[in-house]
Amino acid sequence: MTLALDLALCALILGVALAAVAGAGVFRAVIFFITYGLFVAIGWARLGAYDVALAEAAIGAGLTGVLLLAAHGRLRRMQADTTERRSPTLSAALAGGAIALALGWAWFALPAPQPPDVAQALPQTGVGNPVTAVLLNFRAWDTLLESIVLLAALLGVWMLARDADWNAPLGPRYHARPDGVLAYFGRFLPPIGLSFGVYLVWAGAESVGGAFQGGTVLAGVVLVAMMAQLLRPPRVSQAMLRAALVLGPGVFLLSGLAAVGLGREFLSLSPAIAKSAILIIEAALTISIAVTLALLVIGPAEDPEPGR
Amino acid sequence: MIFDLATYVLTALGLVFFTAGTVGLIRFPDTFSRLHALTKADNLGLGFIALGVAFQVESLAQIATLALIWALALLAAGTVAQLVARAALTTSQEDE
Amino acid sequence: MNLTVFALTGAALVGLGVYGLLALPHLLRRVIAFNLTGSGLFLFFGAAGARVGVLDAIPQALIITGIVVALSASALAVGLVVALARSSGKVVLPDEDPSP
Amino acid sequence: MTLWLHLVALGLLATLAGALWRVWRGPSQADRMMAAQLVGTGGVGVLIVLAALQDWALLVVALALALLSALAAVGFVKAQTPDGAGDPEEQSAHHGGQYHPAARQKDGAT
Amino acid sequence: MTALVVVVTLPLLAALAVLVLPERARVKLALGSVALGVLAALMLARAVWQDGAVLLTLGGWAPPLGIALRADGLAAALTLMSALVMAAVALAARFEMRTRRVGARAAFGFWPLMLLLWGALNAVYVSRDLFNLYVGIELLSLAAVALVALSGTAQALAAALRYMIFALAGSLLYLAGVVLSYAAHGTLDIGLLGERIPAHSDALALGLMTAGLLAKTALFPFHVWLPTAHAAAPAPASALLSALVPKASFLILIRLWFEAMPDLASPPAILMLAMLGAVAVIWGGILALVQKRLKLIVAYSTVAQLGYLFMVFPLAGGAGSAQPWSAGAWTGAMFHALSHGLAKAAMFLAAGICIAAVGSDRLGDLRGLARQLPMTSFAFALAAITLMGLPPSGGFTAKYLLMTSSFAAGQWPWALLLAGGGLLAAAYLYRPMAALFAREARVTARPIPRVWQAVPLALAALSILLGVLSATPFDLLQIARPEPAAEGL
Repeated sequence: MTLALDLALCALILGVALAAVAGAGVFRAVIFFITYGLFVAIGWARLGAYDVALAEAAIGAGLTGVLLLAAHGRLRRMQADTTERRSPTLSAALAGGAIALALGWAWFALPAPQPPDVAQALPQTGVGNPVTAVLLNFRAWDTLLESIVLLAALLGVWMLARDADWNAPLGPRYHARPDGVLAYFGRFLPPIGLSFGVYLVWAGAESVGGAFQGGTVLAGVVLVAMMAQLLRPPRVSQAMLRAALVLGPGVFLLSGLAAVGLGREFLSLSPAIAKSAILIIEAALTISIAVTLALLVIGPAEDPEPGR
Repeated sequence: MIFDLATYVLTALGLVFFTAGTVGLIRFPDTFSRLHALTKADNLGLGFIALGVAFQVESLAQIATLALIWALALLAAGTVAQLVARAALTTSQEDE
Repeated sequence: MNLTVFALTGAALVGLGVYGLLALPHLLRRVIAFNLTGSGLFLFFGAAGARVGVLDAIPQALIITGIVVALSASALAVGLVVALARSSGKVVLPDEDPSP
Repeated sequence: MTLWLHLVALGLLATLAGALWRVWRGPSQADRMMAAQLVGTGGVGVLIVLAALQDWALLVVALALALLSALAAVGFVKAQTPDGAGDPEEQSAHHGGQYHPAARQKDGAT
Repeated sequence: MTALVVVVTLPLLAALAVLVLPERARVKLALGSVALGVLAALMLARAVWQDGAVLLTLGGWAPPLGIALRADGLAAALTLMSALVMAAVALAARFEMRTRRVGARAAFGFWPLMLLLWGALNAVYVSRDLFNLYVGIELLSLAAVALVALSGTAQALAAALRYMIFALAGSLLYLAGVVLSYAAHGTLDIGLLGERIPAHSDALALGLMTAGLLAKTALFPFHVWLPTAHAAAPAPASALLSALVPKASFLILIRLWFEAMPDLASPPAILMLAMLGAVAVIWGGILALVQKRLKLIVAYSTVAQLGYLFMVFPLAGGAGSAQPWSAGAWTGAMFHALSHGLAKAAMFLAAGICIAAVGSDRLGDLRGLARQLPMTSFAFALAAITLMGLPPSGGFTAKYLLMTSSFAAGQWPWALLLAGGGLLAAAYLYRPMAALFAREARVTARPIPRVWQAVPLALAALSILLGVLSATPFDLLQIARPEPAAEGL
């Protein structure tokens, strides 16, 4: 029975992906990609990777979807030229087929080694969720670099503003009818989203959740609030904004260096304080991730009416 | 035992509503009637599924979460349906 | 058996994504194809990590990191596509080779 | 009970496949988006059922999905308005609550 | 150990600080951090010199659970070279990336992006973990793409997008190999992978990772993105992109083929890599020969020069690794990476000065510029000497080492390639030099501050000095050099 369920799920995943790649029309591809994220999240749930399912649901089905929808809308309004050049379809199909076959073959050829024993070292990490332990303790350097990757992407997106728009607020000038359902939704959702996001960060230490998932939910809240015109889009020059962006990576880096100052290894957390240290780092990271992700989605500074 | 029975009945009902919604989505002739049929059906469907599953929970917090999920889905679906209908009204067109 | 289903789905997704990345001219669709490839790879990784019974925590953490990195890259790529369309009016890459 | 819940999940997935047909078929963007919305709701349903089957922690995933799929739909609505940042209600208010053919223009080209 | 921590964290901290501190502190802070960075790199090199490779297990968790950093001689040398290039670029950017010249947007963005790029480079140089390397090269690629797009023109955006597509495809291929490695061996650590029990999937994993890294290193036939991208960026950014960025992915290739999976370096695979390198040398040279813009000539020369690096595979890899000539070949290739980095950065910074002086980099517009910009033209000439591989430059030492090993190995075609590539470099670099040193002066150049002019000269001089004082870097590169593969015999 579980096999039937998994087969059906995988068939849906593949079908939706095929539709996103092969179907005509960009909008259709975008919508199929959004549903794709949803099915993959269910797939992760089936695999028992609940933290990944959460990340995929929040990012794959949520934020990436908004990002692509907004971009599609902009391209449509620009009436951009999509005249297609002939593409090397056959060689692309061969490359794709070859890599799929190679990976499929590898699956049956892979030995099954014993993975590193996370459970044994878990008591010294200060957290009960092994995924959080890996992210914030065992492989903290990855997570630190990753939070900086987000920042680099945001800087890159900011650099795409026109010079004349540089001092304008970021993203589109969202507006909504003050007594309309959108504004109502925008007022109703943030309290729930905010508490849920904070819950995810706090709960992530012991069960499903974590800074990235919580940060993504909070980014969604920020986006809804902006779209409902409850939150003004910031400008690049705002000091508070920049402080929020660097807070997480900064706290993470400095706490790692503090360990060096105390004569321990870089990024090490002594078991006695690990739990509180991780919560502080995660709280700071969550703020930065939420702000960075929301700003990544709304895009660079733009002046809707240039020349005014 | 009686709880299990409730789960069977309620989830089955939920499934029926979801199916009805999908059939409406496929069969109804125009965007607005599809929209209309859809929002009713999937909200009820999700509600029955959540209610059915609620008879299996281990703690009150889980019931609260289920209720929250349903409330959120209701609110989101209502808002979105209204907005999409408006958007379709003002900009409705064959796409691509 | 169930894991094999997921792993092979992942492999097929990677193939599909690579095809899309190479063959689709519309740049937004290439971004989608990139995301499909990445997530197929992660699915394969997840299935491989689950072979020891419960899912190994290290692949899960790596996949979460990978998802966030893929989102960052997608956001920058989408931004570039929109900026290119704004300044050149095109959503496909111009034929290359700059005038020498 | 386990068997039944599996069947429910399978049934839900089957109805979602039906909704996907509408995403494929369209014809309008609103049709596709609403069908995707149904897929989202159904996905939340599947996760709730899986929560009962596997682990109650999955309810958190269902909640996140419910929260963020609404976001995608709001993003869609925004992108549909003429300046990509408006509110359909506001728009119709501008036009006296009436359907206004002028807003129809230049949307055919995607 | 402290030096290693400073080397990896300082650029990142500086990038964060540049973002929060007010505008007037920005350049000062960047310059200060670069100066500190050179100092830290020197300290690291000294530590490696005195006590051998510096090892750091992050968080106190040894692999396979945690991530290890390790600075061997090669990593220390690359770190130092990068710090020097960064210092030069920062000094030049102080003049070139002013708000008055490039606008507030680019003047703001350049500094944090430069520092992030630097942080990514250092992280990649010393990381021993395949997935951590993935995150590192993603950071590197995103910062590099953003730098390419910095000027905001349609051309720059198209070049950035093309670069981005190659970089993304490369990352995915690399990641696929990483996934297979972990799935087969339960570890991501390069050292532990070196001691693994071989699995059937290893060849596929190595192949995927190599293909991805070749796309990022812009080896022929994946070079098509490089010239437009490097030419579209502002000159200080081009210097970073051309001199340093490809070295990071090349270093990962070295780690894979010499340390993680040396047993898989079969003769056909090695020959394939070397042949691609050889084609790159010839094809890049020919394309550089027909360009009319200075920056494009320099960019195509990068395509050609990167090809030499791959001579390391036939001469020091696989079965050759246990041979007496392998040390020379390996060191020669690494010498080439170092001297090319210094010389190429000098060339791009010189090109930036030319553009600032006459507003164009078409060769026809640069005629006779040597009279007005003698220091810059001389810097270009010195850098050209290194790229041609003439004595006494670092490029000469590199080619000498590679050539003697190819004779010792009896693989004379590579020696022929080295000589031919040198002649080709002389030919394509002759044209800009002939223009610069032409008798008639066509245009009047805007005055350029002497400090700015001195920057590329200093870098070019360093690339020559690398050859004159080659003994110390030679010995540094030998420290903790990958052991010959036992099975290669």
